[in-house]
Amino acid sequence: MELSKETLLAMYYAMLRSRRLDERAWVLHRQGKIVFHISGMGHEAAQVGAAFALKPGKDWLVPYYRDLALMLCFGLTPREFMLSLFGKQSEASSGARQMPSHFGLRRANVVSTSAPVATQIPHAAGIGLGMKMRGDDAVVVTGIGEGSTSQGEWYEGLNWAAVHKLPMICIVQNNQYAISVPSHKQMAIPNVADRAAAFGMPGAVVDGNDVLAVYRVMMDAVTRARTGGGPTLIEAKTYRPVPHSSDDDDRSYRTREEVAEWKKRDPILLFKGYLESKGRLPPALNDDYETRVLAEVDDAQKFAEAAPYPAIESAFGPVYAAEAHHA
Amino acid sequence: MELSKETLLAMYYAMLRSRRLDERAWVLHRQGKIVFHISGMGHEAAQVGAAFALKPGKDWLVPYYRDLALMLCFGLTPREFMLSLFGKQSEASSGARQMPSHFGLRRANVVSTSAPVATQIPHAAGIGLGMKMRGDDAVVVTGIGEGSTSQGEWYEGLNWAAVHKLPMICIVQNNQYAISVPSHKQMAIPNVADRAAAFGMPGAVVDGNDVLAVYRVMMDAVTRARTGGGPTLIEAKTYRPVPHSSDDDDRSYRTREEVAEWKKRDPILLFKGYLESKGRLPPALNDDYETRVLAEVDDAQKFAEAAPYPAIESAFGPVYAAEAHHA
Amino acid sequence: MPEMTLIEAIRQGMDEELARDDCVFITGEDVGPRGGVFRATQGLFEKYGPKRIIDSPLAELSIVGVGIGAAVYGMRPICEIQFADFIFPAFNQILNEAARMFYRSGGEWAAPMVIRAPYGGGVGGGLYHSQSVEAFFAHIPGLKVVIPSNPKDAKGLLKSAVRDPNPVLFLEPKKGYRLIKGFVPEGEYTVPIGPAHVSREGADLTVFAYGIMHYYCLQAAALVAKEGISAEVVDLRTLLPVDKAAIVASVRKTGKAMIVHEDNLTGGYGGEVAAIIADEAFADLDAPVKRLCGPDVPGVPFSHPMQDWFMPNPEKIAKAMKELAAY
Amino acid sequence: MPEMTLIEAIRQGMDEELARDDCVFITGEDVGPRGGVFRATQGLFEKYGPKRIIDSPLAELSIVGVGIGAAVYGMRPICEIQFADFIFPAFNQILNEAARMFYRSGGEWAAPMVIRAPYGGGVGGGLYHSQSVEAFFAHIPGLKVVIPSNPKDAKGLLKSAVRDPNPVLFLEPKKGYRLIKGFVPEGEYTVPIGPAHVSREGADLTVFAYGIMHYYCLQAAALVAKEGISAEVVDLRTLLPVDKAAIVASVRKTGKAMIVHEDNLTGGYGGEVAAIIADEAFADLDAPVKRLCGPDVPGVPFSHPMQDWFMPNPEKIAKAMKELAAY
Ligand SMILES: Cc1ncc(C[n+]2csc(CCOP(=O)(O)OP(=O)(O)O)c2C)c(N)n1
Ligand SMILES: Cc1ncc(C[n+]2csc(CCOP(=O)(O)OP(=O)(O)O)c2C)c(N)n1
Ligand SMILES: [Mg+2]
Ligand SMILES: [Mg+2]
Repeated sequence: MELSKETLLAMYYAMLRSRRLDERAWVLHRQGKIVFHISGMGHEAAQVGAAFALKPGKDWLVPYYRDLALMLCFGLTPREFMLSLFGKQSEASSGARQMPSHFGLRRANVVSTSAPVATQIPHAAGIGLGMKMRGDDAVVVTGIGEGSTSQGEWYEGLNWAAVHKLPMICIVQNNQYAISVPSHKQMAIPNVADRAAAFGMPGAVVDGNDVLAVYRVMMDAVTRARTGGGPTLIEAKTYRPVPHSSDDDDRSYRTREEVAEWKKRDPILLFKGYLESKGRLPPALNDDYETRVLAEVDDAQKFAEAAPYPAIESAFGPVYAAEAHHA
Repeated sequence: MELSKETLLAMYYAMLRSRRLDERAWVLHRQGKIVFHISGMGHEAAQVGAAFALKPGKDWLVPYYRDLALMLCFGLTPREFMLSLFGKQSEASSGARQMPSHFGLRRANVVSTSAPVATQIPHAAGIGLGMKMRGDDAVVVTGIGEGSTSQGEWYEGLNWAAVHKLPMICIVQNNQYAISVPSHKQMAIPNVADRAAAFGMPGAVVDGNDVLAVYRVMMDAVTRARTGGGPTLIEAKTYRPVPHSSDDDDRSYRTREEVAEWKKRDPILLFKGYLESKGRLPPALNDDYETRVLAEVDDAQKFAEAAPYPAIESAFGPVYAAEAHHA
Repeated sequence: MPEMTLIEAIRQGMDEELARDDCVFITGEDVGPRGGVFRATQGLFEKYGPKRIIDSPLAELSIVGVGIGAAVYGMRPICEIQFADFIFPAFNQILNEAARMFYRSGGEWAAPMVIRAPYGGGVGGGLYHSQSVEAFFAHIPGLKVVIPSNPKDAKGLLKSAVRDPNPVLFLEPKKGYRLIKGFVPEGEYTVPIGPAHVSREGADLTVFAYGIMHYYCLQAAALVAKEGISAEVVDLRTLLPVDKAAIVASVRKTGKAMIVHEDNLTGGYGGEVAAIIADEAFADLDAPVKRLCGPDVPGVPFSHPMQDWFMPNPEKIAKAMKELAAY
Repeated sequence: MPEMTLIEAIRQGMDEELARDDCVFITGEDVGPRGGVFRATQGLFEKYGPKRIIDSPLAELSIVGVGIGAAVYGMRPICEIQFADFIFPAFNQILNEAARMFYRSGGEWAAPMVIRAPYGGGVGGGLYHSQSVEAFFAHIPGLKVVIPSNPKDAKGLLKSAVRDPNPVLFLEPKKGYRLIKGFVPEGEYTVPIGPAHVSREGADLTVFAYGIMHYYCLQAAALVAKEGISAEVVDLRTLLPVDKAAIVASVRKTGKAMIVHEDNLTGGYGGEVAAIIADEAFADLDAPVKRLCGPDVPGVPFSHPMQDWFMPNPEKIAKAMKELAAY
């Protein structure tokens, strides 16, 4: 389980790429160029650590709206993400019918997601059930926030996974808040992962700002899932350094000091420090990465800005799939 | 916590009364006199043990359909129960609008219940919230089957109780089946009470066929609830010696041997044996009880048979409560 | 052509689809060894085994939600909801997830699945075992809603539903399960989802209905025929998408229209049919558009005199037909 | 009479009811320190404290279910659903529990509570932050459904809703929150639940609407007035119970009717209004009954050209008015 230098740097690059793209979205919103952004900032380690334990193309993903870094690892391109921010034609997840970050990517086994939180959890269980029926040794992973684990949907979905020992992994990204609501108003326990016992599946708490720690916990879970050992509940403890979305103002519910404190533990900062300390990331390489990422992000923005809006007709439908769709 | 002889005998009588009334309902169904019965048989110890730890008139109950013995302890009369079996006028829980065993009794703080399982759990939490807001040192108790704990409603209701430390007790009557579905198809854990950890509340498994054991566990929970210690999840392990309801045939899903084995552990038999062994229940007293119960049940049946059906007009409504209703 | 009951035809339809396509599986409460509480799946567990006939946990939202996941993965689930009254925990999954999957993903994903549920009153089921739920679902673009009125259609429509690449809600008039008998073609056939069916030609007025009310309407039409009234009866069969052309064509011919359903009047499906007529067949209308529906009370009462008051029946329908004909 | 926005009027209504009756409390997601994501509860947490302004777990079914329990206990909850799109997890509780509590208990129990939810499109919210949900609820006897179109009504109707002994669904046109301004009487007043309101008298045709569509209809009526068309505008305000008399009276007068809503056409509330007219005002009808509604696609698309296509607006309404007037 020693990771190669290449892999470590690929992880770092994946985190950086997600971050810079995300930051650009905030800028675009401030500039009034886009109407909405919901961010994955701060969650990059949790997501990239998870992604690197998976086999995109084989494994399935049922993401949630913060999973930008995970999506990029699964093959979403920055151009595609930008199209969704601008609501432009041919947007990959929905044809610009959905708001940004309502992810989905058929070619990568990423199922279309909606806004009502936790609805995706039973879907993940159903995919796992299908895998088991077909003897497919793939794994299905689903992401969710800690607040959304208060929903009955989450409970029921995990219960199915446990009863049928499905190859499913639920990654709870516990960033301590559900919009303004702190987690102690959601639950009377310190760790969501403690709920694993209620289902009869293993649960693990991991530092969600430590990409390697997440990777290790995920590898255990993936191995278990792929070899018939059933589901795992992983809780990655992290923090959202920005407001809930571009519509939010977080000053009413948390102090600036708290935010500043957590920013010191920024997952990219931490991983950069680690790589530097191991001599794996000389300043020149980092600059190189930043340049590459910037070019990607600039290109994506330009592409999306230049892209046309969808034709009105594309709103008409089809509403129903045609007979041959899933033949 | 030593129970007086009177109390012990009152418990026994409560169990016997529920049982004989219940048995009569089965007879009436076989005779074609009533269209439906769902039974509390086998659950009498769990319910009577719980009831004796409560203060009817002060405490609140949100029951489920098997809670006949609990209802009788809360003041439902055999006549009232019989009216519901026959769907006769002035039936106490619903005016004969609901099927039998959809309990409710305003005068006794027993909230009206419906058929969709687990919907009552958030209601119980809401009642507990009201008690806390008002500074009422009452307790709210709710009953449910183990299968129904698979519902998100159950999870969400208990979560509220835990987060707000509500004076609520949930008694799961685990009779091992949800109609035909054995509990290992509901959950991948042996005890529902183990789920208490997911909420951050105490959980207790108790032999549901041992009325005194249930009473003791309940007393702890009631004391905790009444003194601000918050909710408790109690799981009473028991068995349903009869089919799910008069519409069911249990031969397709369990062996006659299994049923016979459990009947040896019938809660009334067990408690009778205990009382006899302690010299508390001489045969004459038992005969006396049987005679009294029989008279009550006969009277109730006669009363209900003679009662008129509701006037058609009583179906019309009112559909909406009038302004003054809850003034 | 063997004669069989409605439920036998449904069972046969499922059996044939299970045999035809091993992606098809069934899940729901008690569908396994018990064969369903109405026996719709009787014998299928023995024939297809526990991997394809799956007793679910007692949790409707996840029965549907897991079904959706399996469907997007490539399976063809048939999800049984034990009573239509209990479908509402799954309402969010049906409306926000299954029905919107195709459109929201720009046609990339779809959720081909059948949700079967017995519905309707007149069975002594009271408020919670008698509900008609079609109107809630006939307002969900992306979903198809089908209600058969006879064994031939039931089997043929069910087979179409299983093969349909969209989610189909298949509502079964449970009072008709054993009451309604009819001849079913031997060998493979399907009945298309979409077209309504003129089941009795007439000249004086048209009555639109579905399910068991259609069965009653035919009886009522026979009753009024003796008095010289020629009623056309249209079996809507598919409620969504609605067969506007068939509705309009019949009213163009007869000039008078009446809709019958047992569901509550206000906001019921009859409103949509009446609205279509009042718009598109206005010039041909010779009389007010009439609706004979369940009254606006919150459910079918249990006690039989009240139940009889609630339910439309051939006599009530015939009376309304006569009044309309006399306009 | 101070001028204020729709949302200010709603906030003021809640504030006054909280001050008037200490049984009134508010719960929902982010209603506390954050003051609600739309700021409807801004300042109330500071004023009434955490016991009466309760941040709920992220779980709508229990927000409503707990509200029901509190209501039967004697409290007067106001439950906020953050977006109407997210009300469906609570559908079972609203339909099967709150709305049926009074009737099913033979009038013994009731669930007096208000469920507030912002609804509607035109706000760049895509499929899941734009939904109109009224039709699903206007088919539930026992529930009241209210939609205000202006600040005065909003405050007065909300106060009536809080005092109503029944469950009231209070749907707020969120696009109008800050757009719609108006004068609100000083001091205590209420607006009764039930009666529709003729907001503009006219002679040539009647247009029925509610919420922001009513606001648009008034604008459209002003537009067509310039072309000599006299449109009567009726603000339905209470959708359930429906004010049949007002609907019929207006159509008797004008002879032509049109219903406008942004909710999908098929199965929408307009069908009920049209059906009432086609039955009870048939003899006075001079033209087909028209509906101008959201198209039958599974949601309002995000990208703005498609959103504009979806939404009715004053120009589209004026055009339809002219066509109807010319019939
Ligand atoms: C069913 C439902 N209710 C409410 C919302 C509105 N909402 C969107 S995100 C959110 C908070 C989610 O918090 P959490 O699950 O902790 O995830 P995070 O955003 O913190 O990653 C809420 C309340 C929603 N999308 N769905
Ligand atoms: C939401 C819902 N789904 C299905 C049913 C049908 N049903 C009634 S009782 C029951 C089994 C309940 O099992 P359990 O919770 O173990 O209670 P028990 O009857 O064994 O006491 C089922 C499936 C229902 N009443 N409500
Ligand atoms: Mg969070
Ligand atoms: Mg059970």
